Amino acid sequence: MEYNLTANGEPFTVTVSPTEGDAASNTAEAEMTIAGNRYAVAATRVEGNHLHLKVNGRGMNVYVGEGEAGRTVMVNGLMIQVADAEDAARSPQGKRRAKRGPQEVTSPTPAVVTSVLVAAGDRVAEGQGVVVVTAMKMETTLTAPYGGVVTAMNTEAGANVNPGDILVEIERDADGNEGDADDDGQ
Amino acid sequence: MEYNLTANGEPFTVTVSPTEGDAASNTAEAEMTIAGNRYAVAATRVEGNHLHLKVNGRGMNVYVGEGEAGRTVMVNGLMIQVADAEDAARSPQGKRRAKRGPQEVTSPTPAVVTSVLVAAGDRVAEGQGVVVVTAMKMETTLTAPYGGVVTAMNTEAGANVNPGDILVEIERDADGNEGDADDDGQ
Amino acid sequence: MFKKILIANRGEIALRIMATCREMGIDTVAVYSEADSTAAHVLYADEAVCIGKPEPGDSYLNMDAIIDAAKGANAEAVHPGYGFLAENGEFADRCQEADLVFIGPPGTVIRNLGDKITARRIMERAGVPVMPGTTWTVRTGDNMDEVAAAADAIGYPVLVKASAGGGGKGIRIVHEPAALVDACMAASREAQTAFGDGAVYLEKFFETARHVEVQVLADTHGNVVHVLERECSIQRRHQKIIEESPSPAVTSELRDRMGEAAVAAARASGYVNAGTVEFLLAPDQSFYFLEVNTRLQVEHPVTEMITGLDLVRCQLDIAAGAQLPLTQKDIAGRGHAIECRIYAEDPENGFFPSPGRIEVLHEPSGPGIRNDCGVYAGAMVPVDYDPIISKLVVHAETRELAIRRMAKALREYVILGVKTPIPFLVDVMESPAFGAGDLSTGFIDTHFQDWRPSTGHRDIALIAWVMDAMLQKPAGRQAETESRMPTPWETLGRWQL
Amino acid sequence: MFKKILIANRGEIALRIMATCREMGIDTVAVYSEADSTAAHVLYADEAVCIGKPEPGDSYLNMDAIIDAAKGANAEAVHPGYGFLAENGEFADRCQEADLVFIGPPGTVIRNLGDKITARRIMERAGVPVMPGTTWTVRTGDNMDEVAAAADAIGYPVLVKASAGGGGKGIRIVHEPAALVDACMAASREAQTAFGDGAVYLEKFFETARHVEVQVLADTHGNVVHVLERECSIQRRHQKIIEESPSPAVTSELRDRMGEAAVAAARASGYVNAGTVEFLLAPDQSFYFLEVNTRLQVEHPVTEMITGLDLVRCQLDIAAGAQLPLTQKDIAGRGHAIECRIYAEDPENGFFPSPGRIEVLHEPSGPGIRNDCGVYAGAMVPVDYDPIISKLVVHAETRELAIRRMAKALREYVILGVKTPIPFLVDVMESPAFGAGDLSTGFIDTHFQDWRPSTGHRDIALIAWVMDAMLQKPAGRQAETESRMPTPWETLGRWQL
Repeated sequence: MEYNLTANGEPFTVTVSPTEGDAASNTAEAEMTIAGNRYAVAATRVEGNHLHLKVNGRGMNVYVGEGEAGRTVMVNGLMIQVADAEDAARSPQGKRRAKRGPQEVTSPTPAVVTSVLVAAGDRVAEGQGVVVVTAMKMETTLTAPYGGVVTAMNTEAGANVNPGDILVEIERDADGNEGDADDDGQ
Repeated sequence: MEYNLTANGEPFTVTVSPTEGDAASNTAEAEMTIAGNRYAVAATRVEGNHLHLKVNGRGMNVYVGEGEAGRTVMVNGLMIQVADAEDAARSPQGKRRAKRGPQEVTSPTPAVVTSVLVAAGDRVAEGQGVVVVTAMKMETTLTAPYGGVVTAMNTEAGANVNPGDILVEIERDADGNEGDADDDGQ
Repeated sequence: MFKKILIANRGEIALRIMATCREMGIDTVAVYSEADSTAAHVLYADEAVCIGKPEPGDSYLNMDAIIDAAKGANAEAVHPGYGFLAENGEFADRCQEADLVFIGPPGTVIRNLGDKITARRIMERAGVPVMPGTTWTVRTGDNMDEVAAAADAIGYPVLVKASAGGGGKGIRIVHEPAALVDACMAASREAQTAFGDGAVYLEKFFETARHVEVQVLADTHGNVVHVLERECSIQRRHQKIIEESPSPAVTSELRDRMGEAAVAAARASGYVNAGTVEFLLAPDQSFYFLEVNTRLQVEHPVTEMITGLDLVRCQLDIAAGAQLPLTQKDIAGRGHAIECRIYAEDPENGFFPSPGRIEVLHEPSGPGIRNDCGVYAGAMVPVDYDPIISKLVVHAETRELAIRRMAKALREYVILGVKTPIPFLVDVMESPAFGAGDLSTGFIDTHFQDWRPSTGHRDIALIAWVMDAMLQKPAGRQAETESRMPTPWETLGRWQL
Repeated sequence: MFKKILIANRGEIALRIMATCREMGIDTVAVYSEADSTAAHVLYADEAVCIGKPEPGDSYLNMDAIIDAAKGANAEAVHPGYGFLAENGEFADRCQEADLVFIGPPGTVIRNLGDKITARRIMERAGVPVMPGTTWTVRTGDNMDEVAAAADAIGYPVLVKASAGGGGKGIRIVHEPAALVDACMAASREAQTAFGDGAVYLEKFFETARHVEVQVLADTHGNVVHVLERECSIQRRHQKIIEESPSPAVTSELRDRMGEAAVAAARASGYVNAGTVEFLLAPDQSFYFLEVNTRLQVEHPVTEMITGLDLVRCQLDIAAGAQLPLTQKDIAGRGHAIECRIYAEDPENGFFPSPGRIEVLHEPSGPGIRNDCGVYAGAMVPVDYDPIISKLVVHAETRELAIRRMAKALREYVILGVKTPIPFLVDVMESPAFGAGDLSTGFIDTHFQDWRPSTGHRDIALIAWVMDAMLQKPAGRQAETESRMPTPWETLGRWQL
């Protein structure tokens, strides 16, 4: 069978041939292929979020928790977002990640707006500060993700804002290149 | 309301007047009386087996796990067996504990019998070795809990035995005092 | 010694202080805001008093509530930890007025050293080298021409710093005259918000300087020693993230000189208790006084690891009036210690805070590993405070071995539910630049400007996702072993009798 | 340095060795019996090989299977840990024959020192003081008159010891002639079972002696140093339970003399790698050679804590042919370290093993606390092996402070599911006798013969029972956050495709 997944936003097809499993001992074995690499996998759920994997004979401990639009897998000091590709496509967070860097003006955490630096009708350059927010005593300037004209300012000083709230709407300049050549997998 | 409990085998009556509780936040408050001492208690279940108690204003962490015929409570480096008094009375372990020291010849852990040192009809003194068992490579001699005459030897060298198996039956001497003056609460 | 003290702080540092108190038989009183009613420091304390709403001004900065809590609990002393009221002279005074021993220097000393200009004057008089900079402050509305002239005299780049500052707040680097006014305004605004005082001043900025600080201990009998240095050059957002001792740049001879300067600084300011004299160390080995942190530092464990001392115990002994039990010659470092600060923050997104609930927590352990942790699995990292989770500290025979130990410990540290800089810190530990000890305050910008997490283990993560889906979720050991009938209480919602 | 080694052991010591390997970039191969397929050491290793049935003879003592596993995995060396094959000369030889480096001394050295009689002769020749005792062995069926005469000559009490012994097995104390024959038979039988060799011998027994041992390190280039002493007097069932360094009985002058004797013992026996020379220290400060443990000791961490060395790293470096990086004058202790062994055992019932599943595990942590742990919550302590759970080790400035730190750490250590000696160890730490440092191998019999757990906190336990019943059992965070549909896999039982 095939799973269409994304890892940190990049799509992968995982072909899985389960070979053995035992619900009582919480173990399963499977053969998998990812991007041409073949893996013989044996897994045991040690407890809750902790799985022990044996991948081509090598043991490792992985922890699988709730993530943005999917799961967060922690392995060997790395934190990797893995999601069903369709779920990931639906999530703005997933989309954002897939494009490396924010494409919208939104606060990364619940925050309070300190000041707004532009108004509707203003022309902004890519990287220009548009809104200043503060959270946990730390002031951060949100910048324009691309050059263009501000079509709407959706917030004001003192407002409480949340991740995903589009604070400033900007109409992209005609030469703006949405699908630039970034390698999405980084 | 009243709970009839045992702590390490000793019986206690706990009078409880619940005052407040909240299932959502997993907190409850109550007033209790134990042996004349009054306690104002606030409790929070932090996770699984871990409760935080505030007893007359003093905070402490207690852990409540499965125990012999009840629960094992770990608090401040102490492990205390707490049980419903009726359950405890039914359990041989509870009975044993209540009398300080074994009253039966049984192995405290799964073990293999190395040798039997007495036979049916033998007279034994209190503390005399009757059966030698080995477990985890450690040899231990089980002794007679009181003086008397061996009426039955229920095991033999090489046998696998379990806790609760009565290995030797001994008829107590007439002057044996089953309910001796021990303070059971030690 | 005190029988009971109040700890006017939260998180890992409150727990760190309580650990030593418990060993010394001192009862601890925690204070907490409504956001922290089940925080780790509340669960660990012998007593706990709620002092107000989540907003720091209503709780952890609320002097009235804290002093009332201490008096109400019959505490004899107050340990302020770091941050919050730790460097607030008024709080120290008010403790004293309320007959509570403040575990730190006297209020006047805190005020003198807390005002950067006054501190600078004290140091100049004591012969401690200071940075070129202004000896007057700027506020919104001041004449900016004068400021510009001063910046020109100092020479760009210059640093704009809050006079009442600390913790990286109210700081701006200015590379060219055109940016000066905006930077002063932003720093002033941030300072006003953070400290209630918008005064800022200018200082020379070294592009590649190191941040090296010296721990001092001073008792009430006039004895002062230094307890070696810590290098804290690696910072993001002007806040330290990796600290170590000894500094790879400090020779034995330089250590003696910096130590003597730190002791002179402490003596000149009438210092008492544990404090830290921060220096900027230039590439030519010249060093300049930056400021005195009049409190226990976040990074004090690296000093504890290499000296074998318990600095909190030293603080308590000094506050109780004891003489220092050691002289300068008794103090020697052994091996090498490194600390990494583990915050709930997103290293891919400018280290922006990532508050939330800790879903999974597995702390690393083993020889030479210490993790001063302020959370537990299931605990919240609230949005209201500095999002520190823990300080991971290692000690080994040499710097090279300590780096390897730290990399291993980081790789075995599991935190899910919030983002952490662990993947970033692993890459720093394993980088040739860090290994070479070639550190500066610009280290991250120089070597990790465009850091992205490694794509290694991506296949393993995909495999983990599939196997996680394939393996049954256990109901949990709790449920498995649970066979008794539910009690009537368990079927109730909220109730009151 | 090796790229990959096999660890021929299990539990906490296998994990301890793997921790250092991981820092050094050495891949680890675990071996495990069928009882240990999800044991902590198996989960932690880079590779793991099942070597047989639970019975030790079929698995952890199965030389063929272990050597096959090592060769099959392309390991270059084998670390035996302690126990099992660690002091088996044949195993060392067979590793060498299979082109595997045995991380320990050569087989001949193990054999010479493992035979108590041979060891005694080596020590006598080297001028190391030895105990009065027999230089010949007794077996079942030997002439007991000769044995009785020897015991009379030595003077009662005498100790009957297995010639091939260790770990407290095959040992009996005999106080009067009438008990001698039975004791010899019992010890011989136990020795036969444990070591496959029933030979026993007699030795003088000191009623109040201390057990003090000296750590040595010897490289393949003829360099030998001692790494200070450990006091291990506190034993139950002739097995150590509390160890510390330095010994409260050892003066600087005595330390030098015992250290020199230990180095002489190592040189005389051609010793290589880490080893421990055990001495009996009499009340008059005279000391007598007991035996050499030709392996890493259980209690090695106390030495690591006070010296800052990683003894496993030293072992690996020596086995790889490196020169010792330090000389005798580089080795100095700092502060005081104590170790408590945490077994699954019942302190109220003669410390009898208490195997089972670990239900709850909260390890203590904090400054100066190290817990070398071999289990996790949910893991089994199988009935088949030595039931050690962990070694809790503390380090502080002085013995008094280390004792307080240990008492606190013990009180914060939560293990449910099996019995442990934690309540007993707390009482020992807080006893005047231990505090006074007045230790001997009879310490427990003298001071804790009729130990019963304190009745303190009984009311708290009753309160906990009631509140536990009153508070709802949470379904667990896992279940709370779980909202997705079960996958088809989760509805299957055992399956095969």
